[in-house]
Amino acid sequence: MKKLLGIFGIFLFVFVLTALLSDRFLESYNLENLIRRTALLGILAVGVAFVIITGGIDLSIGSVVCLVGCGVPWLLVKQSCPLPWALALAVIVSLAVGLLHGLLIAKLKLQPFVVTLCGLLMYRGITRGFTGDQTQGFGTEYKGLRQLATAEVPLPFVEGFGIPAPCLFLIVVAVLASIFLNQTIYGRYLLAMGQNEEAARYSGIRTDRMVILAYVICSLTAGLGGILFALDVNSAQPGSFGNFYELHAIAAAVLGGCSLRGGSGTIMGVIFGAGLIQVLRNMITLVDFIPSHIEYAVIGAVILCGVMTDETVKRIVRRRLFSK
Amino acid sequence: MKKLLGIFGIFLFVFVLTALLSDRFLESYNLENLIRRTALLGILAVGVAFVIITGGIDLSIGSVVCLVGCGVPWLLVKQSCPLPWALALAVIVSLAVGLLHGLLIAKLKLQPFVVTLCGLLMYRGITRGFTGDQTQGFGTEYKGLRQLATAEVPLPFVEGFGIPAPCLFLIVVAVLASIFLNQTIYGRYLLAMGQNEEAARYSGIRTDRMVILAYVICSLTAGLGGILFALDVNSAQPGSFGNFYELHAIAAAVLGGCSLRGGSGTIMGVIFGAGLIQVLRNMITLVDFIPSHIEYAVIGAVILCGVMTDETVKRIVRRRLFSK
Amino acid sequence: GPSDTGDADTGDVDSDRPEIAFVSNGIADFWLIAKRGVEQAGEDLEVDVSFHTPQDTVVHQQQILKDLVTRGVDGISVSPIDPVNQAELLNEIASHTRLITNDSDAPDSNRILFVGIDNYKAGRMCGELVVEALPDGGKVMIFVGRMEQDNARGRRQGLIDELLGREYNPKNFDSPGQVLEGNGYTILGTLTDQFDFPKAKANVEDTLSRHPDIDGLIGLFAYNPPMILEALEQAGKLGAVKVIAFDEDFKTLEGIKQGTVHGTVVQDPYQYGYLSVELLKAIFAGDSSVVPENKYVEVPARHIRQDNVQPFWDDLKSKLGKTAEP
Amino acid sequence: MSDDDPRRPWLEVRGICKRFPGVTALDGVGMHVNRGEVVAVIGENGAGKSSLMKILAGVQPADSGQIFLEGRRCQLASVEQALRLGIALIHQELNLADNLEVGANIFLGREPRRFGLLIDKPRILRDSARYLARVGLKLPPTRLVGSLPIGRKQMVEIAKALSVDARILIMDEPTSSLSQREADQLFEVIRDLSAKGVSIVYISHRLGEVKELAHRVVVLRDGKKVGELRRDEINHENMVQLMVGRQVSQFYLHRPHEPGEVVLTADNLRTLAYPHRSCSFALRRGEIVGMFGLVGAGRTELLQTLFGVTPALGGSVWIDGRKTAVRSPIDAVLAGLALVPEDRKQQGLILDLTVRNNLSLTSLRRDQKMGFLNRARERELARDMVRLLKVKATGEGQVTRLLSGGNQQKIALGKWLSLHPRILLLDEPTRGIDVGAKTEIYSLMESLAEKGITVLFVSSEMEEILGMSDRVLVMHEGRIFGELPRAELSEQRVMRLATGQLPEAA
Ligand SMILES: Nc1ncnc2c1ncn2[C@@H]1O[C@H](COP(=O)(O)OP(=O)(O)OP(=O)(O)O)[C@@H](O)[C@H]1O
Ligand SMILES: Nc1ncnc2c1ncn2[C@@H]1O[C@H](COP(=O)(O)OP(=O)(O)OP(=O)(O)O)[C@@H](O)[C@H]1O
Ligand SMILES: [Mg+2]
Ligand SMILES: [Mg+2]
Repeated sequence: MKKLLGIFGIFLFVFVLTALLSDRFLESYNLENLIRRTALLGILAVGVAFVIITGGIDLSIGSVVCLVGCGVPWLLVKQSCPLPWALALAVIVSLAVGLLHGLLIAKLKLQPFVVTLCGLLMYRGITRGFTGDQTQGFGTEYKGLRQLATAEVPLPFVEGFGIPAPCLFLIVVAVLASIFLNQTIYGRYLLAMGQNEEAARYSGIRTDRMVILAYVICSLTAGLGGILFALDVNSAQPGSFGNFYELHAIAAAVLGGCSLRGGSGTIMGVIFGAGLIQVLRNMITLVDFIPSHIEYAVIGAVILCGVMTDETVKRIVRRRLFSK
Repeated sequence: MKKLLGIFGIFLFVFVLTALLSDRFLESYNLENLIRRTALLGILAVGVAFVIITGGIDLSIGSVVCLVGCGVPWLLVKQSCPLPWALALAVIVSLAVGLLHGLLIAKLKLQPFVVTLCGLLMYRGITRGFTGDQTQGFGTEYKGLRQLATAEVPLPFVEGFGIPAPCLFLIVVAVLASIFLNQTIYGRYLLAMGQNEEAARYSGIRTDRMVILAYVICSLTAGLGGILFALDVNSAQPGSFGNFYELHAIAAAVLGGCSLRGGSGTIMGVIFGAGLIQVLRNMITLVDFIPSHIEYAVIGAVILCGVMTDETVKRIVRRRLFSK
Repeated sequence: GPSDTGDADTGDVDSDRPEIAFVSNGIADFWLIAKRGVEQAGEDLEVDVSFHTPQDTVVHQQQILKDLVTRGVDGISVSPIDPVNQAELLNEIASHTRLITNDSDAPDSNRILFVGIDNYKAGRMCGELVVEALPDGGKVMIFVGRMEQDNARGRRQGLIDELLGREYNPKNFDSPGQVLEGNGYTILGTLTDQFDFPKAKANVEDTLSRHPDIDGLIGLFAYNPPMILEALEQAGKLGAVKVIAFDEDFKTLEGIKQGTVHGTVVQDPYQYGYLSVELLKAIFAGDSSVVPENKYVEVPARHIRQDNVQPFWDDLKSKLGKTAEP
Repeated sequence: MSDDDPRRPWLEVRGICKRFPGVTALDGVGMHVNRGEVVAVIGENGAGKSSLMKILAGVQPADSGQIFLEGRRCQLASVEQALRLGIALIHQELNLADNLEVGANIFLGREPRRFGLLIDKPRILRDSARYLARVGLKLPPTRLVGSLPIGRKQMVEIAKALSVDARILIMDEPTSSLSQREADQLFEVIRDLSAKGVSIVYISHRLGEVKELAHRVVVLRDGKKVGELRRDEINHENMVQLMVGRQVSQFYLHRPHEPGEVVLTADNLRTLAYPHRSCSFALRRGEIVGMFGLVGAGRTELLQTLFGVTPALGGSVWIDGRKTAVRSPIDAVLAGLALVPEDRKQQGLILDLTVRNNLSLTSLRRDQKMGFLNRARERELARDMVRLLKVKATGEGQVTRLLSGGNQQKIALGKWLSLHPRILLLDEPTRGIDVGAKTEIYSLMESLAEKGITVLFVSSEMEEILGMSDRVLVMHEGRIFGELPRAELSEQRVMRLATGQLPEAA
């Protein structure tokens, strides 16, 4: 809980600040957009949190988003593949990708950075290959399917505001992830081996299976994210779709309290991390006096100031506690 | 030395393969190009190797390349700043960036990933800000300066082949880095603290100074690389110049034997790592039957196969040694 | 120095066929149409063609161009990303092989000729569409992938100058951050997305949040109008805000048909590709009569509106063949 | 004892206090060290010994209190400063950089230099060889530290501390993973240093050593100094009395066990450490087997191979008469084995988890409810184990890293006890454990054996081997060099075998 305070504080600060600077920020249309974007990024971030907790890293997320996000419309529209088959294939491919990473990292002891960097290169290259560099989309069909990403579920007593569908996916993913991480023995194993893999192995934990599991989870959520992103924007260009998303997802996870050394992290924190990033991006466009092309400078500076303040506050609190 | 064998083997294999597949590969014009590109990437990679050896990571390299690479022509051409001032400013800015990262990481104990990710965002945003998103270049002036990146130094007995100037920079950087890492006490401190920070601290080493030093070195080489890249292509676009270079540089360093856990790495290996990446990219365009848009798939697959083979061979050798 | 490889044969099996390479300035569907043109010309004119798309900007484009020289191709048509500063590189390439430019010109280099249209001019044509759509003026926002690309800058500047009723002057430049007013129009700004589609859509959504009373949304890169349409549809504002487009994305054309997009300005990338090969083949054969006096082979841009969208689309589909599904 | 001025101690501390959240580690402790004196500091686990030493070596600051060096008040703000003042500390836990050579580690932070910054490598080689010889370690200084077993690392640490040429050398349990012979070598060095005027502060739970070495003994209990013993007062009873506050009688309560059927057989097992040697032995139900050997004899490697941590190069293992392939620890656990490893920091514990989570890590699988944690059971189990082993912690929720060394060892042991294994492999199980707790652990081993559990324990402590074993296996350079039944046990016999001499004809 204490770990959550930091990210929650920064999030709240940025949220309130934006609300003060722009009277449009709290309009339901904007909040819906914000929630949808947070949910999409959050799904990726929750997945990568598992990998980070084991002390690994997954750089291939953006390319998996691209592979699945371009692949599903390609299958449906260009290859006239039936919907269930296309979705099944997407799941199988994501699973296979995660399995490949996991096996290479756990069994062959390759460095996660190298394996997933090769993944980053390969899956994008493959996608560009089979799509022939052509933008993929669902066209005007598959309206029903696209509802998965674009629909808004009305709330019982609130007028004019609906929960964007991706948010429901995030809730499901997050609840499952939380239960898995905190309530099952496997979650405990993940946390343990993230801190000291050797000791975990000595305790009779099948550490390689846990590593594989983490990478599979990460690729599966990346695949899910890929489909939802594609359904949301209805257009995916193989050369650029999902570029840098791994960095955003990892950033969200790390902001949310996952240490890249492994062994720590909470799902709630990760979601706030994703929310923070999206509020910041939203702020740039909404607040007049920030020129939009320095967007990145503002985001970077706010995050940096945030973590600096967080750390400084923690230190002061710690010192107080001791001196008493 | 033994660590070098792996990357050297992969490099040699890819080099010979490309030479067999394309009769143009070994032409001196192509080799010159290849050496220049390797040198440019190599300079970045050697710098980041220092950070990786301390167990850290620097994601801001690409943005520092952008900041300095766009900043120097902007100062010279747009602001009519005298050359020595512009170069001095470039050095000061790189130094300040490294110092900022180092201080935040060593003193405030922030995670390197977070700090340099914010750097990645900020420096690019700042560059887009002061250039007004406009492409920067030296135009047709500064021919003399541009020789630093484009000149070829003729070899005494070889006709029609010259050593590209960036290669000389790389040689200087690499020799200095090698001496620093292997012969000086600071190099040893870096290695020690990368492996076991506590042990280094208990031995009376000021570990925070070493961390700061590593990040300063990394930013300085990134700045140097930025100037050389800009001089070489004579065109730097704030939004995209240097994108993903941090990944390429880190990949080169890791391929060259640096472990992201810290504590190990050789400069020669890192340079071969950079060479491998550039030969692969060169291969794609030179070899007819590889469609250029699947470039990344090929690079990723070759690197992955390379490290897999390397690891497997190592295992077999180890088993042989023992079973005898 | 570089060895003299430019005039050597390619060493391929078919060594009497010229080998011609086409280099784009990035990855986009626009270039796929050009690619079709290149391939068709290769077939029709018996030329070995290859098509290259640089992924990470000028550095990669330079790399590809030099590697093509190494390969010994007989002619290159390139769309330079930064024509001013790349002049020297282009001269180096031109000294080894036959070099023409397409899409955006590099007049200060030794390229033999330029195939395409001036992006500034095309931008002004886009401005004309905006004026048609919003005759009484109004507030508009511009969406584009990257501002630093030559074509983006030209298009945007042409658009702005047309809207504000300025003189024809491609050298103008207005900073992307500032709000421009004049002639009854307010240009609220220019939002970039670095080719990240979800970001492009988010830009539109945030604009709708920030300026609920906006009158026109202008998408300057091929994928921008479809993203505008997506955002409008989700916001339930389709048709309430005017959309003015650039390029010929199928969703844009569909929108024009249905009246949700006022119109678009199309170039003719297919012709860029086809003509590039045709001209380079002629130059390779020593026929210098194809090079016009002003070194400018114009492939005019056109306005597409509801009245002429169907024939244009049919023509495009027939050119693209089976890759042409939506 | 040579003393310039006996009235003025070299180092003196007064009223040192150190508080951590929830514990007062030191509460107004004062002590002094004279020139050339060997002062032993003893106390139960968690008494505050290491905390005090860390303050003296500049690793951590005291909350309050004064430090005097040669009568002058001084601050010890950093390790570097302490080193400059001539105070060196050998930590209780190993602190070496595995990626560097032995020589480089010995001189880490104090490299001899040429031209200001360049390392004088030849000199490091020369000098480190000298220090290695001094501690009796036959190793090339170019060997990578990471490839050494823990006992040898410990000796490298000692060589490193010697190379400081300190005036005050603090040793926090230097012999905890050394066997008698290496320890004797170390005592030789200590006496030599002491004669040259170097002061030694020596911490150990092996009271025999203390008796042999110390000129004076300082006893801590619960962060307070509870007494001092002069040279002539130092004996086992006095020390235990002061430490524990009561008599501890009957140290080894060994009762011979009736060994049952064979439960585990190793047949020509070959390990990575000694690929050309093989081991064969059998363990019976309900017996306690001691395994002795000198540092590097290959005992650890043998246990690790049995437990599936490292692959066997050849040979086979039979459990309950069935040939069993143990490829990873989980296979071993499922076959009823448990291993308490030698290196608790790396292999035994996950230091950043809480005491409770460490204790339950091995039994989560057993207690699961369809994959879900059984928190009630976990809590109950941790409470029992903490009580059983008398762990000194602020609670079961405390982070394990914050426990004292000995208490950590108890956790490393406890996490396996709760699993009720049938064959318990213990590698130096009482490393760093105080006398009181040792007795508890011994009686625990006894009661386990009575319940029919087989215990194989590796120890470098001769007393323990002699006192606890039904049978002793002695290893020498990767082989089981001999076996002694309880009736034939004697220090000389065991030592002969351990040094590779055949036993004298019966
Ligand atoms: N950093 C810390 N944070 C919290 N508590 C600590 C810390 N370091 C030590 N302690 C506590 O201080 C007390 C004294 O610990 P110390 O390590 O000095 O004991 P010790 O006498 O060396 O014991 P042992 O013989 O087991 O090594 C213990 O209760 C321990 O849990
Ligand atoms: N003379 C030697 N020099 C260096 N290494 C040695 C030597 N003899 C044995 N070793 C190494 O010692 C290791 C075996 O030690 P192991 O840890 O199994 O022994 P041990 O009896 O448990 O000793 P320790 O008490 O140090 O743990 C092997 O890695 C072996 O290579
Ligand atoms: Mg201690
Ligand atoms: Mg051992």
